[in-house]
Amino acid sequence: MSDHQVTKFTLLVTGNPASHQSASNAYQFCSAALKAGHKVSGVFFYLDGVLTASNLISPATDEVNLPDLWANLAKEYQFPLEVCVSASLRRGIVNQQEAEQLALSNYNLKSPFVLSGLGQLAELSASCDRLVQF
Amino acid sequence: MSDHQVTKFTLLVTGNPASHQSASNAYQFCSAALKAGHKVSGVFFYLDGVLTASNLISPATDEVNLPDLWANLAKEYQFPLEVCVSASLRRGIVNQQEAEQLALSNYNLKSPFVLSGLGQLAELSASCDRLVQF
Amino acid sequence: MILHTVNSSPLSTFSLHDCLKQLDDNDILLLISDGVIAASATIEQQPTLLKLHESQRLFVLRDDLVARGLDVKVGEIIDYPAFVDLTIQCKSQLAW
Amino acid sequence: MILHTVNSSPLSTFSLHDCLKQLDDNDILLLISDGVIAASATIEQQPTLLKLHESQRLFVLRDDLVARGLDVKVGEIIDYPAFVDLTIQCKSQLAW
Amino acid sequence: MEKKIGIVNRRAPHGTTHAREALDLSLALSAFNESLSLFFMGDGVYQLLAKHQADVILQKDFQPMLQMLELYDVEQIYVCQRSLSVRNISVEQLVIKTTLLSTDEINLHLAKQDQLMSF
Amino acid sequence: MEKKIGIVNRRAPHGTTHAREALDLSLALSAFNESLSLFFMGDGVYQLLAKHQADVILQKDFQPMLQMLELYDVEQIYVCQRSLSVRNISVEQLVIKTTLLSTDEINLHLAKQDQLMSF
Repeated sequence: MSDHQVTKFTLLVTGNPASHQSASNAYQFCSAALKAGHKVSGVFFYLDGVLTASNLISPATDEVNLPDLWANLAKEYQFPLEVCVSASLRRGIVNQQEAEQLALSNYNLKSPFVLSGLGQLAELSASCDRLVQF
Repeated sequence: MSDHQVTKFTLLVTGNPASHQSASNAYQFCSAALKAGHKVSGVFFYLDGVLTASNLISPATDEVNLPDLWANLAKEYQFPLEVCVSASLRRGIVNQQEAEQLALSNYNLKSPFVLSGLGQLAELSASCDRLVQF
Repeated sequence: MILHTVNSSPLSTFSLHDCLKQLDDNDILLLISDGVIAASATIEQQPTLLKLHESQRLFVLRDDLVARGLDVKVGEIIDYPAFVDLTIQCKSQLAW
Repeated sequence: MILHTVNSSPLSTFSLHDCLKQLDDNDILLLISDGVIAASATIEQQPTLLKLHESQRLFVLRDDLVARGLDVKVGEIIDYPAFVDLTIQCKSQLAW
Repeated sequence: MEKKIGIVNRRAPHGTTHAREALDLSLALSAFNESLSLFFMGDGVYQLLAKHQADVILQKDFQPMLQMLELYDVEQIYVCQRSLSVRNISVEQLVIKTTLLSTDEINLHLAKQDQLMSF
Repeated sequence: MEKKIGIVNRRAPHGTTHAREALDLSLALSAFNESLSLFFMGDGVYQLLAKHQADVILQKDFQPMLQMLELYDVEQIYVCQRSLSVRNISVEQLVIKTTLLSTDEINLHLAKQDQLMSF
């Protein structure tokens, strides 16, 4: 089952990182793909997956911090973490710009996650060899 | 099936308000109980239910804002909205005090929701006639 | 006497299946949210639901039916105030 | 050729049941997360799983087995790099 | 060549927001991709059953948005015949025009897709 | 008189955090209530199966916390016999001492509780 071609992946992550394992499955898959020499066009967070992008998540010290893991992996391998803006607003994830427009007192989008439209998913889908959903 | 006694309810809410109907079921049940003349000792939010307490949730204009509905109902009928602190920290819900302790740049707990320990659930459980879970 | 509430579809999860195994002789079953599908579709558990209905122990939350455009085959349709009364009438509630 | 991934228990949801109905002759099934329970418990679908295993089309994610302390009755145990290879080998993936 | 994308809708409406957010996604993707196919199977067929009144349960009524699929030229809308009959639903009760398929025919169409997303 | 509280654990561990957060809740409540009963049924029995290694999937290993139940004097821990046998699990494979009950016996004990919480 080895494959010497480099494959470009897009991942679609839809699970709440604090309550569903699918969020860690996605991270472990992504990590394995990159270590095997493949590329990641980007990771798109949708549905409860957008909660991964909160900078206020503070797990206990004996627990894994998935937002940090994603942020570090994305910085190391230089791929974008795209978070659906409409799914985010519904779930209380906002960046500075949205917070100002909505007259909210603060914002909580973690860097390097970025809010983007579903059009961005269309682009990631078009630019990859394989789309894998978790 | 009518009952002229006043019953004291505690509600346990465990569903994400942005993705599971159980959160609205709970609100509608609570509303009906109060209108029928019953009392609510308190509502305890646990698991993904704690996400109800975010002040950054901004649904589209044609969508219901459950955090607002809960806040208004609690103010009108004077009952507490208790949010489990450990479940909250894991999910990115923090108040000012926790934010300072954890050196977070901001906080997002909505008023009048309050962070509290599971001991508070024990108290609500002890002080009510009926516990109903959603 | 326990009030059992089931809020997921009997064709997607085993909640109704597991709940019916645990339903005692006097216990009451209330279908809410996607659980109301059990009162509408033709499912394996229909004979059991029919018996519960005959002994007035099967209820279906009206708003959740209406929201989904569903008609019931079995079960008494009730509103939220009656749901509140059921929780008072029963000793405890178990959410499946 | 589709890679079907199932991540919930066959004793709690109908995902495996529905997936097997939709599994085409060359499709591959990978059990992950709570889905690995299907490879360990005695379930209704075992004959089908056994057939898939015999034609080398049933895989089980090792980490998810180990995490739960489960042994498998059926299926080839693979790691994440092999999971990555499966997604490349198949044309598409369907998450149940 | 443009990728064929299949969106698989298999959850009941309103209990979770999967149905509604999958429709948002489908409508958005249709602006970028003309080879979109929608599949409704299992409890997903309830999403198409007429006369929803989601406002009574404080949920958004997404059925008017289903009408926009035609406007957006999403024409490949497939419904599992067997899922309908298990649920006593006839095709006349559905709110949009769809193509009924057997389980095998659905497999055939799924196999044609380059990418699948499931909700 | 103190209320009898029953905590029903019916979900598989690790796929969701229900198991782990229900245990947090049980341990916390045990400090305030001495009439706590825990029920493990359905896929919930997998929570008690020995040799979990949750760290490999980036989850918290809550099994050491199960040992604390005894320390906290939570002694009414009931396991559904039928749920075990369906899953080929013998009582020797469980990490804590429990009382095996038939479905009917579980009903009897559930009926005694003043309040139930289910995870």
